Amino acid sequence: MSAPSTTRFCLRLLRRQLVLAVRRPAEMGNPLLFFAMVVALFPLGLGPAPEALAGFAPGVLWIVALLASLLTSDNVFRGDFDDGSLEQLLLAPQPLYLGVLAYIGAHWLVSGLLLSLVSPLFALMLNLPAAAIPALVCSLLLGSAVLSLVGCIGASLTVGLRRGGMLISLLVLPLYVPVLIFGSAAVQAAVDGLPVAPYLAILGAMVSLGIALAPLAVAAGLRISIDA
Amino acid sequence: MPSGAGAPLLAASDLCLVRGGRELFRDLSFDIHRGQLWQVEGANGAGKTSLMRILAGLSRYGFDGRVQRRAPLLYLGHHSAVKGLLTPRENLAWHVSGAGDWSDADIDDALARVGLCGYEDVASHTLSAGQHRRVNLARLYLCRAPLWLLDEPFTAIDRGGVGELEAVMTAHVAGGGAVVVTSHQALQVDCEVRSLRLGAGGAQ
Amino acid sequence: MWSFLHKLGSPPWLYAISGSILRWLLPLTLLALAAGVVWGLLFTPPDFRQGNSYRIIYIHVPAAVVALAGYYVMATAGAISLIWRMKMADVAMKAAAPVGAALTFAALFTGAVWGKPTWGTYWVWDARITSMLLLLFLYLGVVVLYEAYENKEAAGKACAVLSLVGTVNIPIIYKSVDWWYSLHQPASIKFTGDSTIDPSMLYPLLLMICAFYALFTCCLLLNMRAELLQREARTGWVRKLARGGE
Amino acid sequence: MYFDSVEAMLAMEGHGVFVWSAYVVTAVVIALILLLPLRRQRRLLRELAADERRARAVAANARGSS
Repeated sequence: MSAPSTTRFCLRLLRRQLVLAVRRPAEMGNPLLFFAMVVALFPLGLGPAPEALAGFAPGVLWIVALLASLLTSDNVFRGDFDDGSLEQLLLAPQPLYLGVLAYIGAHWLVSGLLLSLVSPLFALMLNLPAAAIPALVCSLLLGSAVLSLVGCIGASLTVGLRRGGMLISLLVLPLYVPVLIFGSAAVQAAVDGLPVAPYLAILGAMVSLGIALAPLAVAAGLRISIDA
Repeated sequence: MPSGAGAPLLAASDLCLVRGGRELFRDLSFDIHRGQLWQVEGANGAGKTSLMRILAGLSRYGFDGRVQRRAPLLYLGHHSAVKGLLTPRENLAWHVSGAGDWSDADIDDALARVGLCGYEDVASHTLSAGQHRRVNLARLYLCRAPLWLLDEPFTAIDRGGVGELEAVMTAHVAGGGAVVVTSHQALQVDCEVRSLRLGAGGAQ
Repeated sequence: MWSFLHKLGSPPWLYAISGSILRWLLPLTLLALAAGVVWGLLFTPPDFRQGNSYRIIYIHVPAAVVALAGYYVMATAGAISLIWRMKMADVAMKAAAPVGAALTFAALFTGAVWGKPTWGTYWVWDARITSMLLLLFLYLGVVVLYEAYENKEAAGKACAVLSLVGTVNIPIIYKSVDWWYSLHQPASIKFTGDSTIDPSMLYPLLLMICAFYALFTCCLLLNMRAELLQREARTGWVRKLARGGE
Repeated sequence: MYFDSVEAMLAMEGHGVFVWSAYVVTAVVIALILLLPLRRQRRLLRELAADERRARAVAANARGSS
């Protein structure tokens, strides 16, 4: 009956978050729907010429994925803040660092992973060459993990504020820039027939750095938000 | 266990809190030992909840003084921490406080004791506010933390529930635990109740 | 040393000492700024390639240098306030954000105006300009977050966390933007090749950089004083100050 | 001095508009970041002084009536 080991506790949290997400399937589908709709806006705004669309596709797909991830990260802690679960999480004897990592992991699984998996569909709609699609999926898989890590920092700092939605984008978007640059560059490199691995390696380095540091910032942010 | 034996579970020294230019309490020092039941009293806005959050360690700045916590604690705040989308059983099994690793039988037993027998597997959002509260109180039967910090535990609880809750608190204190409770009503317990009155220029 | 640190944590002492520092630093700063401007505008020869438009360098470069340094001042203060829970560091961090944002804006504006006669366009997505723009966004994020919190103590802590996150990110952002620019840079224009600068142009530039650092310090202290008054409004020393006038 | 006349100084061989606008905007920015905190400080002090006076008047009234 002693406190569960840290690993068990984190897996338990991860499972809890995933069950919560699965029980609200509509909310899980929202980012995908957002992705689809915004991608559909680009041909309407830029014109339907296939070559032009293909030229913009790497950047467009990455920017839309980034926005979709950003919009969902606002909700990572909000529900738990409102019903008092977050207080209990902060009082848990296990290190908050790992608990937070479980939340971020769950967010990545329901937003980043799903977005990466459906992105080939939208890539084809935007005439992205088929050869670049594996690079798109891989870069999104890695990059969206960074987006989740950084987005959760913003979420932890704004969770106590009523008007979080707009604020979180102002805080987080400048921090997304490196991911956007290297993510879209990876896809562009694949389009041009250049090697993609270096970009993916850099994205991987960002993920490692993010996993090492972001949970610290999130934990500090949550303690501050709970105390405000 | 005799009250006051050994090192205190929690030692607060020189706590002082100012909110919005008003001093809620100052130079508040007390030790909470095993076998003690403390009731924090005071009018609305006297700083009861703030004090509880300071004791629990949720408030980390904005006050002066020191709090030393030497034992695991259980904190029940105003919010029930019950997720509407999870069943009561899941709520307890995956509780974010990470306090225990309980079997299904333990959880069913605890839920039965707070009067939620038969509600183990319905979605919590179909339950009433009082039942949410009871799900949260089921943690008292599961948790082995020696120190309980209960902030207004009687809210939304019917009269029978209040009696049971008082019985649990008495049993916990008799078993060598300690309880700090904020409440406006007098406690009907057969053990000594230490009172901590906030307001009117400090604790008495 | 400890007693000095202890004093640094005391609002009335800080208020008094910043007042006496400002009494000589502020006039000196304004004098240095005026001298630097006159020197740079009127007494230096024009650049042989850019003509007179290069004179913008005397405000553009100092503003950019100090704006970037200001972020690190802010982040350092934030770290101190988080680690040692020093309230005055909190105040300093809050005071640095708007000043840094204003200087970043000045650097961006002068850069854009300088760009028109030199490159024929107000805005180019050059690596340095883009990085400055992102720096401005980072500063504004801190300002906006601070204003969003009602509890100013929590606001200070939250901004400290944000500015530390920004500090880790700034080198990454700079490197990635640099790299991004080299990827997209058209071969025909190149601004990054630094030519050696003539001493007659260098000395006024150095003077202006020093003056901007002093200006940053002055603004920081002024902001801190105002913030101190607001936060400590109910304490005895502020009341005494208010009674006595100043 | 490098320039021969005030006109030459203002014109700066065609670059005057850019140079002077950059300097003017920077001057405005500097003035703002110096004056805004000063104004805030002065206003705070004035409000606090008014608070003090009001409190003293209330205290005097209370003493007078009792």
